Amino acid sequence: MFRKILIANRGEIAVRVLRACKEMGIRTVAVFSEVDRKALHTRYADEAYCIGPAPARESYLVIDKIIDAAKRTGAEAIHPGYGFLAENPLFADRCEKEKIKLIGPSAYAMRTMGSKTVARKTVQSAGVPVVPGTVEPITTEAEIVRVAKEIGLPVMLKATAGGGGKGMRLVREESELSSSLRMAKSEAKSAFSDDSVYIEKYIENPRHVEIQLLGDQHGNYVHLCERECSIQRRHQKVVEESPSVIVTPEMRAAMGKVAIEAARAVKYEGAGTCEFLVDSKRNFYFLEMNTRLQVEHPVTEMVTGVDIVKEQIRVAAGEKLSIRQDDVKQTGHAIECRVYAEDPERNFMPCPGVVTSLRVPGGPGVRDDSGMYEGFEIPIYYDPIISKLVAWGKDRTEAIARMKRALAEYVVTGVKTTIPFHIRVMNNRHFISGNFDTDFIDKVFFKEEEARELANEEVALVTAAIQVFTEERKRAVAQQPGEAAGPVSMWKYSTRPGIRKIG
Amino acid sequence: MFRKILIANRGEIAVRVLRACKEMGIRTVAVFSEVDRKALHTRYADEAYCIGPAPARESYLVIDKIIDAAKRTGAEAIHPGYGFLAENPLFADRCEKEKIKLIGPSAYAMRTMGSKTVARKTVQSAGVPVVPGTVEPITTEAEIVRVAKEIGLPVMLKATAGGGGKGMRLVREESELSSSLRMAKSEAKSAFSDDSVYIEKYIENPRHVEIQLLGDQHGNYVHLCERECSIQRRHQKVVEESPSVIVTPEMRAAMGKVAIEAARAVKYEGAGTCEFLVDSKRNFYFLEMNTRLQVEHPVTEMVTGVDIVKEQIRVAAGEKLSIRQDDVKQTGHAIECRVYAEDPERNFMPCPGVVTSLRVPGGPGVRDDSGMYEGFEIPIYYDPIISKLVAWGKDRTEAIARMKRALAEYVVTGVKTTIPFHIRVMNNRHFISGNFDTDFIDKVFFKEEEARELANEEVALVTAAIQVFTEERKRAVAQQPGEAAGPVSMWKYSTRPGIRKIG
Amino acid sequence: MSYVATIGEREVTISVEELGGANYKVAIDGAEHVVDAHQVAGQLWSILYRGASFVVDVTQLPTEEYEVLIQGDCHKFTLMNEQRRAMIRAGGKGSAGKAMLTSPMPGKVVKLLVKVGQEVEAGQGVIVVEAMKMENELKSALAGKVKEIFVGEGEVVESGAKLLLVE
Amino acid sequence: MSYVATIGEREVTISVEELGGANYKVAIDGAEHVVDAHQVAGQLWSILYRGASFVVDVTQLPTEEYEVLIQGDCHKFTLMNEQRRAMIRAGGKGSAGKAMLTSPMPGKVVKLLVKVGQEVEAGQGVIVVEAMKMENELKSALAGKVKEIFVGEGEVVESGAKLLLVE
Repeated sequence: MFRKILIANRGEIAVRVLRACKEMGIRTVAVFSEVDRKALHTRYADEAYCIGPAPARESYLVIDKIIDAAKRTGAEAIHPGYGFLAENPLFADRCEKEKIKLIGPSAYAMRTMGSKTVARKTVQSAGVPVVPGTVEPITTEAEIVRVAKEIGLPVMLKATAGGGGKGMRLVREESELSSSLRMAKSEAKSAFSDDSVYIEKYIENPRHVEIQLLGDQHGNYVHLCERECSIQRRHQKVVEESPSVIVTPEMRAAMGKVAIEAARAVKYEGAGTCEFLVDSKRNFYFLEMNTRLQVEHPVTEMVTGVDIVKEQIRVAAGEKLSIRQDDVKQTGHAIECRVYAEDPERNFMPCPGVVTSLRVPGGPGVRDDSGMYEGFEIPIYYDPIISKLVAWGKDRTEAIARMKRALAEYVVTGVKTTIPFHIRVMNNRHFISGNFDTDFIDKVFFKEEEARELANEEVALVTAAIQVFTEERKRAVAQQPGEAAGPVSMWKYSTRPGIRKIG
Repeated sequence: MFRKILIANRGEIAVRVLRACKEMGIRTVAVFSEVDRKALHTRYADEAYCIGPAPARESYLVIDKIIDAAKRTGAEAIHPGYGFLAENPLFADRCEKEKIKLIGPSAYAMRTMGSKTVARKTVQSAGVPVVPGTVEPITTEAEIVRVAKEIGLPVMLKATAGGGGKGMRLVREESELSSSLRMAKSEAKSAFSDDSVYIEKYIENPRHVEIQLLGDQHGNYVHLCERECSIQRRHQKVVEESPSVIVTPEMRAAMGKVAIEAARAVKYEGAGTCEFLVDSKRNFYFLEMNTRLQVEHPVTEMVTGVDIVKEQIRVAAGEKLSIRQDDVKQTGHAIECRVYAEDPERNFMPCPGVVTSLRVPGGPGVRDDSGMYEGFEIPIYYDPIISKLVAWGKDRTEAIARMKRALAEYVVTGVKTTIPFHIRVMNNRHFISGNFDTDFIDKVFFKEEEARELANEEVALVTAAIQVFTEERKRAVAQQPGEAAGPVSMWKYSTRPGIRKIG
Repeated sequence: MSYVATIGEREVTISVEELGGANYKVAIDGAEHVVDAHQVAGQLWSILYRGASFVVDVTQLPTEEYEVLIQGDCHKFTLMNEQRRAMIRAGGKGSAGKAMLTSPMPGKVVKLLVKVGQEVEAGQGVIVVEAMKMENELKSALAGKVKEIFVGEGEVVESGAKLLLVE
Repeated sequence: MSYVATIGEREVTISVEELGGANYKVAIDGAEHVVDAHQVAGQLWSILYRGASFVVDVTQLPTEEYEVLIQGDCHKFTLMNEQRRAMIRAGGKGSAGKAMLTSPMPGKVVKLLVKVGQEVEAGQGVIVVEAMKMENELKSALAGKVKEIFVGEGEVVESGAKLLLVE
């Protein structure tokens, strides 16, 4: 087993990997950008090295700097988390050259599956149904217009190197094609240092179901059943669950079998995910394979009891998978809500700032994978995910009830978060009945929720008035000469500090 | 199902019950003493009523006040938690008279099992082996000396109404008998308003194993397997786990069967626990039955997936048990560490005070059942338990590793806690190998751990010196005329507030 | 003391009188109640009001705006005492026919889509601001001419920073 | 600036010099290192020291005592700068042959087991203090005569309160 692992990531996923290493008795190295000196992952690791300025292109995405940190610290392996270099075959090549084990699949598997166009070809030739679209990246405006006419609108533009909704644009009108192409390419460039974009037919009302896979270096594969990720906003997953309400045991077995075949085709090693679109007749189409740990892996961990990160590490060290397919059981139901620093009342505008107070939910069946702390200044440079809240219940009803309870306990002040949004999703009748697709949030939910009145307005007003009243009185007392200033104020961060100006 | 439940308790257990009610959609009523106005349970409930001054005898133990609050709020049921009125048959009688459902067994079952002397007679007549000792309470010094001689030292003095180590004294020397009797009676009086004490032969090197039971009003019973609670300090459980390393499947079945027979003998309803002493030959002896929810119930919840508090509530409402014996499976391993506001470096002296900062562990497999918050002033009046940390792993090794990781993340400042003690237990070779008995902590652990050197002393000194250095510099800057006072201090609670003087 | 809260278009008057022991007599638009209000820490309050218990987080923004969090709902309003409100009423209002576009978040200006002097339509994209790896095309609130641009491409801006004036 | 820490019987000298950018040159008993020390919030520090990362919680007690928490271990010591230490050294020491018993915790005096003037042995129980439902029998540190009792039965005492003097 490795004695020391470097984690080439930040935020909640870096903390997640660090926790697995600690539990395995492996020494850890964090890398951090200049704005992340006080971040949780920096503090949590056994060693921590600064790798440059805030923008990811100057720190977390610079292969040389990561490799240098690994060599300086004697790390034998690197865990890339998700995003950043996680699916970059150049990084995999470089690690191999430097004889540092990258915890993940081979560069070959990354190239095949990472380029979504090649992946489509590969699995298609193995008989897996895929969504109609191009296999070559699109670069010019003329080309996109031509292909869109060919396969018919609506279409989806996707970054070839993409994932996590970055560099993705849905286009319904021909007039939007060129501006959407520009935006998608620009976002793809910024997120993945690669502006290749391809095009796919957009399937109406699909559900997004994916299969979690594990493979070792000895040709063993297991799947850990499915996750449903249809609750998306702007094509980005926001709520995930396992099991899916639409997946039958037969369908689960069939999807699992296909997913393992796809993995076997590239001698896949480590944790990966095959994503499928499922139409209203429960036909499933291969969408893409993610050759990394996913944001939503905790829901699978909670229903199967398998620690996916530890399996990744063991497999990377050459061990055989510790579980066989027969050992895998889905027990109960788990739901994850991604907490973003975004303002749900202002069209999910990113909302960086300082977390002035933080109260985290506890009690039975609740898991919080967080990258924040009280006093944390959420940087503007990175993905706005600040935490993932996961609830387990013996069935979906209990999981939803528990999630509602946990969300109500979860208080973050100083920045806006998606917590209020999630509470509304958990209370939504369509979500509760399991009746939704990937367009549900953007098309149905917001229309229904728009007119909603807030509860307890009277209490809000009264409390604010009392707070102002007590402050005014304190000030009045303090101004009276010869009198004591009153008890020591317990106030902290009583005004919201502004965002530090960056040079 | 009930529409409204009153929780006649405080601290972590009140919060635990409140969470279950929230998840079931039941409205909740908290009762609080004057020092608990800002306590977590007061804030967390839908309604909250003050029931008097801080001492429990003037608030949480006053039946009239609890009943009055229930009637005023229209609560249909009362959950007593553990301690306080939880095993008081007078309270059960009163609830029945007032037609308020007490969530727990009947007054008859409480009387039979609650008086440990009667309980011993009852189960003995059902063929269950019990520990030798008296069946009548002891009151005079002469009597205790006589009985101690009869059954032979060492003996254990126990409060008839007792539980949780309160009113318990081990006596090895005849000379200690009278002072121990006085202490035990006084503690029993203070904790249970009943100073009856009985005497039992003390079994050397026993392990403490207990069976969690559930019964409904329709004569159905299940057991949720065992918990091992041998890690005790001064006869009080501090670490619990499930499963027990010494319990074989046959033994589990036998103990479960006996426990269910004991419950059936008193038509037991709700959640209860049969405690056994297990000697080095794996013979087990009935010790007592606790007719309430136990502190350590979360470890059972984590390995069985059963929400014991919800089952209590459903059963109290007349529903049948939602599980049968065949449904009960122990999956993985769970460990609980009780976090007390005590100083492990000063012989576990209670350490009330203000929690000046609090960072709670997160991530996979960790559950925190807490009654504290940042700024919480731990009252001197009640049990010093402030939180229960529970870790689940796929096996005992993973559970221990995870608990170590979680304990290292758990930071409480302002008061001393037992967290450092638990870290040392988790690292102790005897604990890891499963080789311990109920005397382990007091007899073996402390001797071994005494000489332990603290790690990282250099870092501690350097950090404190830098803190003093920066403060001195800030003060120097502030004293220079005409200069700005520097950045706003982020310090909060920079000195430890003293304990409020009580009249 | 009397306060006026403004929620969207509505105005609500709240009076507060201290009764001692963390109890207050409040009246909302005339309806009186006694509130038991304990400040737990900083902006966190425990409120017993009309038979119910509430946990309330009050955040005061630099202006007299408040964001109040109760059970996951965020209430936004301005609140000030009556004297201060009278003072402000005496002052002027903002100018009409102009639209100042400000940045709704801290971020980086990625692209200016218009130039000074250019005619724009209402809803036309005028500037792209990136924050947290998402690009956001900001649109003009009204039709008119770009009067002034306050930022350049590549510039990092704070939330509320002036970006562009359309007249 | 130079500081002296006292841990039990040992003394350690620590010098601190600021290098800027949250870096400090420190020397412990002469051995020099550069420390990267960021104050995260209040008493919480993130320390990079000799190639390793530490999270450190520093609590200053009302005296010059410090309790420093690192990875679950609590380090206790006094620390002061050299001038202040020289000042204190110039002052006197506590008197010998007397033992002041103070309460190790806040609590309630349940029972006095001795009277003024009574002879006690070292280790003899003299007073019972209850806190959090546990009774704690406090013992005399030395043999001698009870000179004075400062509390009565039923009285609530703070941590560190004088209880009883044995001479």
